[in-house]
Amino acid sequence: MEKEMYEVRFHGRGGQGAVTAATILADAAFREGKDVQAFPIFGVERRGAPVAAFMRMDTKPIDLKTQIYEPDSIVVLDPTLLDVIDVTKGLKEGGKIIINSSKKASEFKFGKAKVYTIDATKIAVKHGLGTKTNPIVNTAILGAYSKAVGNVSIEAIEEAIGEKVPRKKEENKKAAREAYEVTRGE
Amino acid sequence: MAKITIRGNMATALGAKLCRPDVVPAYPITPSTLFPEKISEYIADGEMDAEMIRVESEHSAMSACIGASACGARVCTASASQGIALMSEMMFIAAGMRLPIVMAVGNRALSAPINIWCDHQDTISQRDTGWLQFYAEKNQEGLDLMIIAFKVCEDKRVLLPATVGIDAFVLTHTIEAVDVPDQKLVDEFLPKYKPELYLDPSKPMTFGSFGTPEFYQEFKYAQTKAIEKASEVIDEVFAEFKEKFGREYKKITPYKCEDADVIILTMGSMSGTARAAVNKMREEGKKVGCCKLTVYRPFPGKEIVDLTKNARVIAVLDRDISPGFGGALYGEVAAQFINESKHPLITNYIIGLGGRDVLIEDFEEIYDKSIDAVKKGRVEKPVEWIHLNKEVL
Amino acid sequence: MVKKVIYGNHAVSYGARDARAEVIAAYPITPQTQVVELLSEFCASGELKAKFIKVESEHSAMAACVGASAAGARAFTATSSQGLALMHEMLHWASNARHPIVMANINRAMGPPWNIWTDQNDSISQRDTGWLQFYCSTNQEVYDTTLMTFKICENDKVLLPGMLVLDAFVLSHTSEVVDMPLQEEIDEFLPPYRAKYKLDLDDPRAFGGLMFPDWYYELKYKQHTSMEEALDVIEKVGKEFGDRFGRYYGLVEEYRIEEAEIVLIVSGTIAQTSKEAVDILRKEGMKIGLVRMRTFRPFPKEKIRKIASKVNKMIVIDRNISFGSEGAFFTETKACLYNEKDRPMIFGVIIGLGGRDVTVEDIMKIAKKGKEGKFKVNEINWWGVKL
Amino acid sequence: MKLTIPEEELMYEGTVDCQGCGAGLAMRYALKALGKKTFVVIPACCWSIIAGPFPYSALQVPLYHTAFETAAVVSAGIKAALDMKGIDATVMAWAGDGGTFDIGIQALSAVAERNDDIIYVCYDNEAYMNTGIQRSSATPYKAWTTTTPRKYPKARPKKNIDEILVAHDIPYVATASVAYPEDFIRKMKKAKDIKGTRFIHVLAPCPTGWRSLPEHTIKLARLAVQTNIFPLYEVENGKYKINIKPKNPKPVEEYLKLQGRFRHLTGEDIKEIQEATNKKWKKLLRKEEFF
Repeated sequence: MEKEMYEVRFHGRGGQGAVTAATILADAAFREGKDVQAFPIFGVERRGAPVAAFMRMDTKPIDLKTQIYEPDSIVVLDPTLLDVIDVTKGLKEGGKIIINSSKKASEFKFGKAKVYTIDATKIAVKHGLGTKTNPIVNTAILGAYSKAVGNVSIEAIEEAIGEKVPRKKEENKKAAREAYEVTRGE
Repeated sequence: MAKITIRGNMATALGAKLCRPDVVPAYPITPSTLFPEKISEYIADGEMDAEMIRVESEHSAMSACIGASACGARVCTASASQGIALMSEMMFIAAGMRLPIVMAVGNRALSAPINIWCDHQDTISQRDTGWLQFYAEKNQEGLDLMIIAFKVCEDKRVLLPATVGIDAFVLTHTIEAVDVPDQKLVDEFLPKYKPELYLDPSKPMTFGSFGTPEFYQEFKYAQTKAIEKASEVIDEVFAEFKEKFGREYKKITPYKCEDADVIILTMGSMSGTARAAVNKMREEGKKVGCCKLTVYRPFPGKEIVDLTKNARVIAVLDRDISPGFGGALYGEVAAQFINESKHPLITNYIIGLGGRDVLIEDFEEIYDKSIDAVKKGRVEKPVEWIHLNKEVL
Repeated sequence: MVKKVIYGNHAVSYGARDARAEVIAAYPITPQTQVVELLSEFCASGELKAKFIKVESEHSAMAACVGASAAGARAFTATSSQGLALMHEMLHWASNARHPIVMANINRAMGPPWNIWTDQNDSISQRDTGWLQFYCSTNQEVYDTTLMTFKICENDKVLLPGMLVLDAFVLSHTSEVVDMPLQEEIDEFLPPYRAKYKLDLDDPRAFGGLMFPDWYYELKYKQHTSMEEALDVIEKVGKEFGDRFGRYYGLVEEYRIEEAEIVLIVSGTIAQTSKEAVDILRKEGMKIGLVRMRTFRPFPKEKIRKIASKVNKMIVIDRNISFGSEGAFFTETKACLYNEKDRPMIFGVIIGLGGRDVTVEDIMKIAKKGKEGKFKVNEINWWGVKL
Repeated sequence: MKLTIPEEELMYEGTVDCQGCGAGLAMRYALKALGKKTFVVIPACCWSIIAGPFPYSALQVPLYHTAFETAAVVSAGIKAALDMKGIDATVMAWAGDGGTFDIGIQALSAVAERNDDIIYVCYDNEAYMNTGIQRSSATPYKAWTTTTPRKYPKARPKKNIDEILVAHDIPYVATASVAYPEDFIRKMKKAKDIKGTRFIHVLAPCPTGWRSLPEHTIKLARLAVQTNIFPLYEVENGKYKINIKPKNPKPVEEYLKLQGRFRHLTGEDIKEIQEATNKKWKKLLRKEEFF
């Protein structure tokens, strides 16, 4: 069976907007005609604690209601998580990892996974998203996702931001676009 | 009609809003909290004209629903788990008073210990209270069933309350694409609630007074007849809904059951995964199908028999347990079949309690066990537990 | 040994006294009120050394019992109808948390309309909460069952709460002779409760904290299997009780089922009425017997299967109804027989809701109609509805 | 510098409370005061999470988690059992404002009326924070929550729970603040030595729900006292004593402006809140004078 379903896992800390990122990505994919699901890790969220969120999309209607165990790609909103948890757990062979980091992609090594980095914190601060100590990086990193994975267009992500982000819609769109432009793989 | 991506809680809140309720008493509880939040927002934004009562407990939430409904208002609320359990007493009263209240439920496990994740124990434990019970597989169904529930409940032949269950987190907190019906169409489908009997100073009446043994049984007889009648009304409303909105609902929806040796019976969100599992197993040549139960009360026993009687095994999945007996659904399915001419084997699997994920491989295991029963010609263990973690036992 | 003529309610109070309940928390409700009144007197007079918490609601009654039991005390309460329904949340709690609390429930119809007379809808509606349920049919049995329930529930293999159930007025307010053993004999039968797990300063633990899906499923499994193990414990305790005190109790009571072709399944005081009907019908030559369901949770599946394998017809008489389904005993009797090869035809009858009297004549008519196979199959057969 | 609070810690480090959580701090102080011979009962509230999921416990004393509305009466049940067993220990119910002001008030009132021998501590963060910031009857006038949107913020003042408890004629009622640990600990110790129902109401700022900075938690708790919004006082056998009387009370605006939940307030609103605060404070002064 040709696999058309595509699954993404987001890692962040409570308050950073990982759940919203999954929501925006789902909404963007939906705008491009896909059936979608997005959900948080079914746990109790606390500010600053590691959280995860998930997105599933398919060209066919999605029946599946299980959690996601083997994602096709992984998005890491907070680089400090890399020391705390195994973010690559279950990642499919040849999967992609998008990390919010000022480092070059080549500085990370996760088996056969292809790594992309984006300094989403810098971009978020530049566009006035969140505070310096607590930047909201979720829209910037989605721009990077669009470039790295390529199955959801940056235009759709911009539209979805317009729908799902309550405040600073334009700044968020700009952050996503900027990240999209500068994202590089290893 | 607009298609948007929203969480399950938002879907039931939107569904409620489209029904134009007059009064919404509610109390926050995980995972249903988004419901009162959204209703508050709709009212604040002028999108909804309703009285919201921010009560101090679920017992009071249901009591306020009862008061408002008795005055002829259209009423809804939302709750889950401990909240449902706390309002249990008042659920008997809502049903006995014949009040068409609709409650959205984020189906969640019961304490102790605290567990906020999905199972159906909270509403299943209210199966004897006289409420209609609907279970949604996806967010779209959550929204649609709110509208359908009001229409069924307010029907003069029924006049009973209903729960619309959406699974905790698996639906309540999951974003899915949902078609939101036009308000105009909903208004046509569900006109204003106009009860014949309600508390009215110009026609003073007493509700719920003493019913001595001379009369009481007849009250309960009438209540039983009404919920039995609801079975027919649900079919009518489903048909009308399809005509108006294009989406089809059935009390029980079969999938690839015609030639199936094994039919898996499910409720709630796992029904989707069941279909995915059936597809996978069908490709492997296994003759398996599944049936999704959307209505649990009134119990659609005859429909279940009709759709499943030609299978060799019916595997009944319960996301609940009546300790010391088995799954509630299983008991009622087996009971329904006993005096029928066809006798498939019936097995019971307790699954997914307290948010244990229900996986495709679980359905494969259930299929294997069921086929095993066919080979042996009998069911050795009617109540089985799937994937027990032996290490923690 | 003391013999007294007492109300069914007072049989509960004496039972709780003689079981040496340590903490009692209860709230008055018709028709249970006499239970708490007499217990208050026992506590006040020092006949019973217990803490009696006079709570403000049934919800709090069960919550206080939960606290007391968690701290290792033998806890007791009694209620009825709406009171039981108000406890619902805490009933789940008590069972899931494995507290062997004992409660007497006086079977009273659920409102609305308000009705203080007997039917089983209150207790049947708690069948999914994980409580053992014993249905009594005489005041003697009420007293005896109070003692036995503590012993069963506190058994290490069980550790679950238990409910003994008696009919409103028909037992609760009816005087009958009750034989009460000496306290020393009872103490030997029922030694003090030593909780295996409890809140303990020397071994501080947290109880009931958030449990992730990784464990919760197994917890429910253990709750269910403990309930199943209780079947054996109930029989053993019933036998021990009989050996000591001369009155034997099992999971069910069989009455004249030898060579019976038709069997009535009944519970509560309807059983006493039905026994008379069976006697008369036997005289008339009908091969009829009776099975009284003493235990509803855990459901005595094997017992029922064994009995069913020998008869042609069963009539399940329910003084309760699950709206949108059937009588609870009917559904579950059918379900437990389903996968059996030899099973009788089964009919279900609903009778006596809200205290409507059930007579010997009613039962005889039901038996005859059932024998002729004139009841509807898989549908509710209402008895005595006036339309 | 000399430590002015007990050194002993009965709460483990690494709990999962949010950054700047006032409730976490409150428990730490409370247990320092009560010591090891304490049983803790926690109903549904943030602390049912903070105390740790199975199989963990954040506390070094026996802990029972219970249903939302039952903290008071489960504590009474435990105390009754301990009495029967001859165990002398303190039983402390530890509930949030939702579990105290709203859903738990019936059982709490009953416990107080019977004068059951327990300490009941309400850590008050002024909304249902565990479910994500819904209004409770402890939510202040005009505050935003998710069920009182900015367009229609809370229209009624905070319920005066302390006076409700005082009306029960229980031996001890006190308010406390995490910004005044010595005062809080002193009150907890005093409560420990009293028999009967003791009620302590501690203000516990919640950065998540108040939309404030985590580093402002203590500052806000202190400002609440210094502005007379949350006066520190105790009522022992009906006798009032105000513990802190700010010489020059700060304007309420200083307290309000640090919190996003009051962001929408107009000058008129603030004036109204100031007046209400002054009035309430005067009433309290009179009570101290007369009772």
